[in-house]
Amino acid sequence: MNILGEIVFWVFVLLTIGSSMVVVFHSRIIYSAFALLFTFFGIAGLYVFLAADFLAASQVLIYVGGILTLIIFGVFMTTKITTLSIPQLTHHRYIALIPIGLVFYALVHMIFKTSWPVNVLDVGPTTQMLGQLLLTKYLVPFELASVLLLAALVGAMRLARMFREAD
Amino acid sequence: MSPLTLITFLPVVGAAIILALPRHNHKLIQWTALFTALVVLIITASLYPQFDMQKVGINQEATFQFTEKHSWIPAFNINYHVGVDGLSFPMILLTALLSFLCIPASFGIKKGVQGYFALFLLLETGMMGTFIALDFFLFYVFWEIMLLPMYFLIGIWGGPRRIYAAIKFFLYTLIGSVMMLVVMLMLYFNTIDPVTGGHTFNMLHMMDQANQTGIILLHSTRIIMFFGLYIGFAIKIPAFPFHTWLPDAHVEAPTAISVILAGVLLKMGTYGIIRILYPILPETTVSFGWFIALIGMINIIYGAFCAMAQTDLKKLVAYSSISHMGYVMLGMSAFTAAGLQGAVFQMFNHGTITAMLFLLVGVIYDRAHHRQINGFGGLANVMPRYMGITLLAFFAGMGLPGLSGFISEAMVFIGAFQVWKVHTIIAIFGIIITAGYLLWTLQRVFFGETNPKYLDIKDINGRELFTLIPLGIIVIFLGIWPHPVLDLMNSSLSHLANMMSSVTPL
Amino acid sequence: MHCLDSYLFVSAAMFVLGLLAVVTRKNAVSILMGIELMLNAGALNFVAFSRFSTANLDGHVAALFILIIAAAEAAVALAIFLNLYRLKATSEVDKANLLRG
Amino acid sequence: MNQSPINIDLSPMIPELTLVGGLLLLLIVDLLAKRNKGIIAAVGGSILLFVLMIITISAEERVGSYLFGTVIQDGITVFFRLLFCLAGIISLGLMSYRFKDEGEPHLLILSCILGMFLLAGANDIIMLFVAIEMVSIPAYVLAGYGRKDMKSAEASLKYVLYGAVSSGMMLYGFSLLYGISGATNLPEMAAKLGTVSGTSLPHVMGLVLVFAGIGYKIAMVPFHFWCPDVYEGSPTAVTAFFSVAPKAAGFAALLRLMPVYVTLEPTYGVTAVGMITIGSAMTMTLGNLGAIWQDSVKRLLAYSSIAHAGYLLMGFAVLAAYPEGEIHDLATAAVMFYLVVYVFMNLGAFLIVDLVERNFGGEHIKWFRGFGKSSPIPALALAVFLFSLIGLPPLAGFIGKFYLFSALVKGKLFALAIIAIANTVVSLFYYVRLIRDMFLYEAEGNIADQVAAGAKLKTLGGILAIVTLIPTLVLGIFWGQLANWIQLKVW
Amino acid sequence: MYLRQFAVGALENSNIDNIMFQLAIYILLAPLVAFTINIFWGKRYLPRGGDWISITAIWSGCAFALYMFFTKVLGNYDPNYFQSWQFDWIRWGDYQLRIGIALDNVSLIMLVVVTLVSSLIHLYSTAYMKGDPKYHRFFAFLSFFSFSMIGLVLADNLLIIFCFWELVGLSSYFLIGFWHEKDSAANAAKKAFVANRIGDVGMLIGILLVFTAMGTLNVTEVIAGVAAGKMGGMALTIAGLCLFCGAIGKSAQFPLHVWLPDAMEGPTPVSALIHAATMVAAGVYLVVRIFAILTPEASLVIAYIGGFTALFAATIAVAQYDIKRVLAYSTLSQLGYMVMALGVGSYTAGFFHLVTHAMFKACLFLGSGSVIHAMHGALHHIHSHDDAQDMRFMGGLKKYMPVTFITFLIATVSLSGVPLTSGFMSKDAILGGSLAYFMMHPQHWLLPVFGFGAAILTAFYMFRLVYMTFFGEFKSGPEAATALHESPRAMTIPLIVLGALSIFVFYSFNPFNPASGWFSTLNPQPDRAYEQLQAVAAHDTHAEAKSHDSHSKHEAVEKAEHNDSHGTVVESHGEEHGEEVHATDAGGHGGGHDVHHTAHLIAMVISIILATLGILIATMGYYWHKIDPNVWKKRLGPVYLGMYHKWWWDEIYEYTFIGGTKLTANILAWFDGAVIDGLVNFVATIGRFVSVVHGWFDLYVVDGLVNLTAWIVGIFGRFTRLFQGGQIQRYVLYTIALVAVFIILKVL
Repeated sequence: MNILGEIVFWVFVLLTIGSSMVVVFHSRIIYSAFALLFTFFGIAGLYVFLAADFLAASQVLIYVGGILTLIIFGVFMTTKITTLSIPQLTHHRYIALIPIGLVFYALVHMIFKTSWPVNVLDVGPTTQMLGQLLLTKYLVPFELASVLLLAALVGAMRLARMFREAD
Repeated sequence: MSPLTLITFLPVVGAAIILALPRHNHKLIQWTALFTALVVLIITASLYPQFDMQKVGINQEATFQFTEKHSWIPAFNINYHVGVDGLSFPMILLTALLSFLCIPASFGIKKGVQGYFALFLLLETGMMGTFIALDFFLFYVFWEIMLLPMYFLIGIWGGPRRIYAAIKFFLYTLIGSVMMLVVMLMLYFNTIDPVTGGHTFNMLHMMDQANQTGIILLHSTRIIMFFGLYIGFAIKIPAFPFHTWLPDAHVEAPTAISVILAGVLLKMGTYGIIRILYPILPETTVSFGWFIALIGMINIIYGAFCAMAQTDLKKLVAYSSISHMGYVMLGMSAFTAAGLQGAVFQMFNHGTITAMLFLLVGVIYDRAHHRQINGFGGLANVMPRYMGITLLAFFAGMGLPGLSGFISEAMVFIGAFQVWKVHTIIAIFGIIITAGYLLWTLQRVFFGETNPKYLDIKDINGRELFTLIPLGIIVIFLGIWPHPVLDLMNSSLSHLANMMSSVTPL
Repeated sequence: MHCLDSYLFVSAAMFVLGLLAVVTRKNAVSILMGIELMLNAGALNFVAFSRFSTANLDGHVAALFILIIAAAEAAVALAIFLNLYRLKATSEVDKANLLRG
Repeated sequence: MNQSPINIDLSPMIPELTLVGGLLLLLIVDLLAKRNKGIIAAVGGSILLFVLMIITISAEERVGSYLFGTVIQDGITVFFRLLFCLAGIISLGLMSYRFKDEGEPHLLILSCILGMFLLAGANDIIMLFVAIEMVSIPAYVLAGYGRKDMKSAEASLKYVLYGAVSSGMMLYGFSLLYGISGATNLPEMAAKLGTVSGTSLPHVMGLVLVFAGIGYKIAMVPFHFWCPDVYEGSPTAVTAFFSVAPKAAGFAALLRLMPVYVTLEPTYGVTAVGMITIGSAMTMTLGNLGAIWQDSVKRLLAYSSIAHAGYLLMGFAVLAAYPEGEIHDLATAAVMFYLVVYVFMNLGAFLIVDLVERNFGGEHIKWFRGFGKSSPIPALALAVFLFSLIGLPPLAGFIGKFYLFSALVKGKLFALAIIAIANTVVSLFYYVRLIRDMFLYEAEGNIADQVAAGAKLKTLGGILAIVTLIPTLVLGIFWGQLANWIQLKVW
Repeated sequence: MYLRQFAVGALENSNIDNIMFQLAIYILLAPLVAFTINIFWGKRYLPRGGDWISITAIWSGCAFALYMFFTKVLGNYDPNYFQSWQFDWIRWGDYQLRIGIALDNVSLIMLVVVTLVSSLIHLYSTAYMKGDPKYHRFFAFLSFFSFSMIGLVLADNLLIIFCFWELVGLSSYFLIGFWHEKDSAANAAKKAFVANRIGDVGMLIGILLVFTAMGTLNVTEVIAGVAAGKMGGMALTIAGLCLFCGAIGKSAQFPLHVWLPDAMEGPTPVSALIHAATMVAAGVYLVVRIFAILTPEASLVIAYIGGFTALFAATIAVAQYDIKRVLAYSTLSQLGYMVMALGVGSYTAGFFHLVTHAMFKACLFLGSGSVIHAMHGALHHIHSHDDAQDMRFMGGLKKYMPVTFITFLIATVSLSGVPLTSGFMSKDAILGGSLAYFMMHPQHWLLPVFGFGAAILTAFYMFRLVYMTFFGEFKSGPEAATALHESPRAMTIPLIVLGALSIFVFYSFNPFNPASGWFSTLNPQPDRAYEQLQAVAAHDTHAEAKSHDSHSKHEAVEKAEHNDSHGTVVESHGEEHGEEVHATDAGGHGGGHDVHHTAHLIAMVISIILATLGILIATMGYYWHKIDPNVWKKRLGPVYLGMYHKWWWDEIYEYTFIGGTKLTANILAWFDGAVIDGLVNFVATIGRFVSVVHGWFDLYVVDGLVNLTAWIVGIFGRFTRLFQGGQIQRYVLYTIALVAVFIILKVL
């Protein structure tokens, strides 16, 4: 890889981690939500570096276009909107740092101590292959996912209707 | 169908009929229960002439009598396998008799009559089944079946602290049975059925060392199994220090239930030890004979002392049961024919004697509505017949010659003394304490000036006499002529004694 | 040279940050964001392994399913939050502590 | 790329496809129906599940793995599918009391069952993951179905948050396993991991994290925290369903995962046996201890279900210790047998609790005082179920425990057996307390009149009670047939 | 049908055809039948409360006993007469415990004594107990006692002896507590039974020892077994002493003597029958039975206990005022004599004294009963609540009750050991025996001192009693005296018969040599089994040591010398063979016969002197009033107090054994409740303390889970719930923390 690519890669890494940290630590929920946007973008970028073109596109489409929108709607619907600076409180932040820090330590230890198997995938367009996999090997989960979405839809609707009836 | 199956399941049928009867027709329910128990008693008694006293039983499948064997759960090689030998036959006689006598003794119960008698008959099934089962699994199932009716009978129809007592009873006995369960499984998985080659729950196969394999042949495992089974049974006996449920349960239980509890249920513990522990783990048992003797000795002395300090008449009788069960343990710890036979005979005798004692306590409680020993006094002149029977029961409990308790105690001492001299000598001192507390009680209840409160108290009535007199006759008769019961068990227990004496201790 | 380790590190960091959000944030939606981070961490792992270690596309498929499921989960979760907000007039999770003991 | 014609055999998926079809049909019927939507859905769902049972049995002999190894069909699959159908039918019966006019909850239960069906046959981590989510997501919604009920809303909130975190952890674990094995197919993965000598860090951590996901599903300590809260908050009928079906599905998944788990070598001192043994011991202990002071009977039963998960895990400990052979099969059969028994006795218990709640308006233990006197038949039934849960002969629960203990003793896991015994004793305290309150106590104070009015099992309730009671009683005495049948499934 | 099977099986080997056994069984069972009839139907359905049934039973029994006695004992004059009939009673394994009836001279004589005294007392009771509300019950119990006592006499087996032993104890319990409305009577009954039980424990242990060693309990077989060497040395000594423990209890020897004086709470006929003539003699009878197996060491202990009791009880008798208590202590003392006699080896003398004592002591008690009967009437007449048994209210009764007085006096003279009485002969034999023992073993000088000391005291207190009762002025006032009268004939006839039987002529025609009478001829000293065994062992070296020439007669001096030399021979030999010293020492059976004759003469002289002296002192003090007893009381000070308070034994026992037992019982009961039950209450106490603060403990734990387990479990249960605080994020945190800890600890 060339130097530029390297720099861009690290930028994406920093973007991902940094925006994640904003998501977690920022005291205004809207900021968190928008920081999540950058995280998703960062990950999409990393997918590109991993030669996962289809996934990168899906990531942007679904996460940024769907889930994040949902989340931002969620933020607005579950808070009284006065300004954009909706504060969000945190609790047992320091006590939580201990076990979570331990988990992080364990993961990092694992990542760098393990000699991972090396079996590099050829770089190339993945969309067709993915399509094939989804319609053969993963046909059942694929179909199931649609039922799942349907069920989630029915359930969410139901809950939302309850919300309406309650008025 | 074996008559044993009949006597075991007939009470369940009776219970079902009772549940189908109209709820408020108490008379009908009572008489149905009585009739059921009577039929069971008659069938059991009719087995007596057919019982072949020469047949050995214990570990020889062919010489069990009235056997019946069906495959029950083939997957685990579990059979419905029942039969009696000289060890269990006296016990089923006792069970049938006491169950029958307890029903008229329960006619005074006014609350939930239907449930009471149904549960009572269910209890009878459990007791019968436990004594006749030859398959360990079947034994265990019946053993547990006894638990539930007992819990409710104490918990619903008991005295003021009945709930506490019921739960205590339940917890203790269940802990014991769970211990038994594990040992049972260990045995199961390490016993080979000589015919089919699979694992087996057949007790008689477990008794043959040739069928045992694997870890249960290790001494350490056998010791663990010994104590597992021992604790399981000791809680039921109840042996020191697992005995504290007994006084509570007795004090709270209604009269008839106390009778069954002391008369039959306590015997299950010692019966289980002799039936299961002895033949299956003979050498381990022989090695721990001193331990059983020691516990027996402690039971005798400790129970007697505790009885002496009681002010509640029923508690006193309860502790005296603990003391008397000590004789059984002492007797069987010697592994001699005299000791074993004395122990089993003592089981039978204690069943009848203690039944009388509890019935008598019930009689006085029904009249005075309390059981404080010091709250009576001078009843001799107002209740002479009651006193007469009480004297009989008390002296039987004291082991007075001419009454059945003496013969069994003497046999226990003779048997045990040959092996455990010190234990026996200390235990013999228990008879002084026994005499002490029983006479002291007699004095406080019956002698002295009549307590003015009880000047017009009624003497014992016909229904109560009906329950007591048969027991009294048995106590006297067996005291003079013990053969009818002793001969039943002679060949079986001699065989067991020979078995036990032929093994080499660890 | 970026390699497997760096991706894994990013994913680990996201996973842990997600956990932190779940544990420390009071607002339900913030917690949901944390969960999304965790799920993305898993997906990133799958894709990275697919690229460097396993040489098959099953990891990509997994990531795709994670996407779908995350969406479904988010939808249901938000409906639930709304329900709670309706009843309790708050979206703070720690206010929901009726059930305990 | 390989462009050869793709030949997909969907025949093993017939039950699932039927279920999906039925589900859609019911959805449409639900949209069209005006009244009694719930009853229609429940009846329809029950018929559907009944048909599924027939289909499942008839497709029994089609053993093998299908669809590129993502789906497996064997005796165990068949067994679990039948079990889910059974639990589903009983639960739908219970649900129809509460949700007379709503069709969705019934449909959500059916979609849960769809997930379980796939879970029972899942042989691939992706399949497994999707199936688990398929079970979970409708469940989140179901938990929140208490109308205007704060507790219900809270339950669903807790359920969804805890569930999402758990699945996140499981996912991360799966990714690690995928990374080191390169396979998503479980047998393939197990084979790959088995060939590597020693155990690498990601292997251990992956499996530990996967345990989080499965453990959450079966409410195993320390992933059980959601369980009491969710069970208490959810509508009782839903709780009844939760306490058996998803749990059984979790065990089915764990059964499938066992080959992967046994590849753990004690390089890091962690083995499958150790992990499951500790988990089992902790689960039953904490479950039983937690149940002791509960005044909410639903909560009590929730803890009791945690404890029962612990008992079931004992079987898995034996499975882990003996990856194959006679003892393995015995343990599998024991777990399956226990699950059958558990379904009946637990659903039965919830049936009566639901009855009390519907009649008196609460399931606090105070409503049970004097219940034995005012309504002897339901109380007696509950007592039977509770005694069976304790494991007293001659009830089915005893046989279930007996089976598990046999497996343990045979597998020589005596320490676990002893812990289990101690736990059985502890469990007495709270079960017997409930029985005691029903039969030995009188109703208190101002609610005495209400309790004295009693509660009657109506037609449906009676049928459900008989359906649950008879197996509880009969399986305690004649269980040979079932045991044989299960053993046939295991072979 | 099946019972018959047992019966046939058990009885098939018996020779029941023999008329002797048929009679014996009749004698045994007739009172039992009478008891059964009377206890169930006596009060309601039978005239006179059924007393005639009991009387018929015992009188016919007495007649048969006399018939048997005269045909066998006097008719055939066979010192070795022995017959037995057995059946098996208990079986275990292959062993059969056979019990049955053994008839020999000893049992026949005892049978006569028992039935005769019993018959007379039945008769006496018809008058004495007249009007008592429980009249029928009294006769029922008397019959029951007769049955038990006859059974004891006839039994051939230690176990069956033990059975009847307990049964006589039981009837004694009933009869002492006959007037159980009185607390003192109820207490006395209980005390008697428990004290007997203590002795019985020893006896039971002895039985077990014997059985374990020999596998039989049949007395004959046991003796044969000992002779065959199946048991010996220390074990035999211990077994003998253990069996003797039974006798200590039953015959009220020190230290279990305390029950007998209290037993006087029973009706006087009972005291006469049970606590003077028969039952208390059962202990002696037991020792007679097992005499052959007693080792020298055991015998020595027995002798000391008997001797000590004899003297010790006599000292107490001196200071009592209750007429029956004086007699009770006198009984103790006389029983001590008998036991001492057996201990020193004077078998015949001991048994002889048993028989004679039965007669004159029964007479004394019945006489005192007659007095009390009269006094009771007199005091009742003046509405006095004074004690009718206290001698200080009596006096001068001979005038009012001449028959009673004369018979009483004869019996007193006999008891005091004045020549021409039966008591003189038997007591003299005992004293002779003890003196002989002393002469052979000078280190045991205490034994004759006990004997002679008791003799002088006996004469003293008996005459004190007679003087205080029958002589002087009536001390309850003339008005009461008008109500005094002689007792009815039913009471006086027994007195006359028993009084007559206190004369020497019924036992031996030579009043100074009982050995020439039928009694001694029929009851020769049995060979000591133990000694036989030793003798066989010592046969080679010491042929002369086992000389059994029991009828050799030599000059006194020669005998003494011979004995001396013999003694030295034995001692010198003893240095070589330690055990054999004891063998030949044993009660001087071997060479000691010569000594006996010397001792006999010396003892006779001394005892006559002592008796005279005792009588003289009593006369001085209580008839001539030359000596003021009150002065002597002061002069004796603490000694008198000791005598008066029975040397405080009751108090000592009350505070040690009885108190100790009750204390132990209470401690153990507390222990049971507090420690064993629960290992709990300790924790529970703390828990209750906590509950004061929290209030939940009572709510939950006392609510039904009072148990340590429950408590601990409960605590853990609470602990568990701490983690279920309702905060979902905390749950997640706990989960993560646990997973992290697991990973860090186990994986990294």
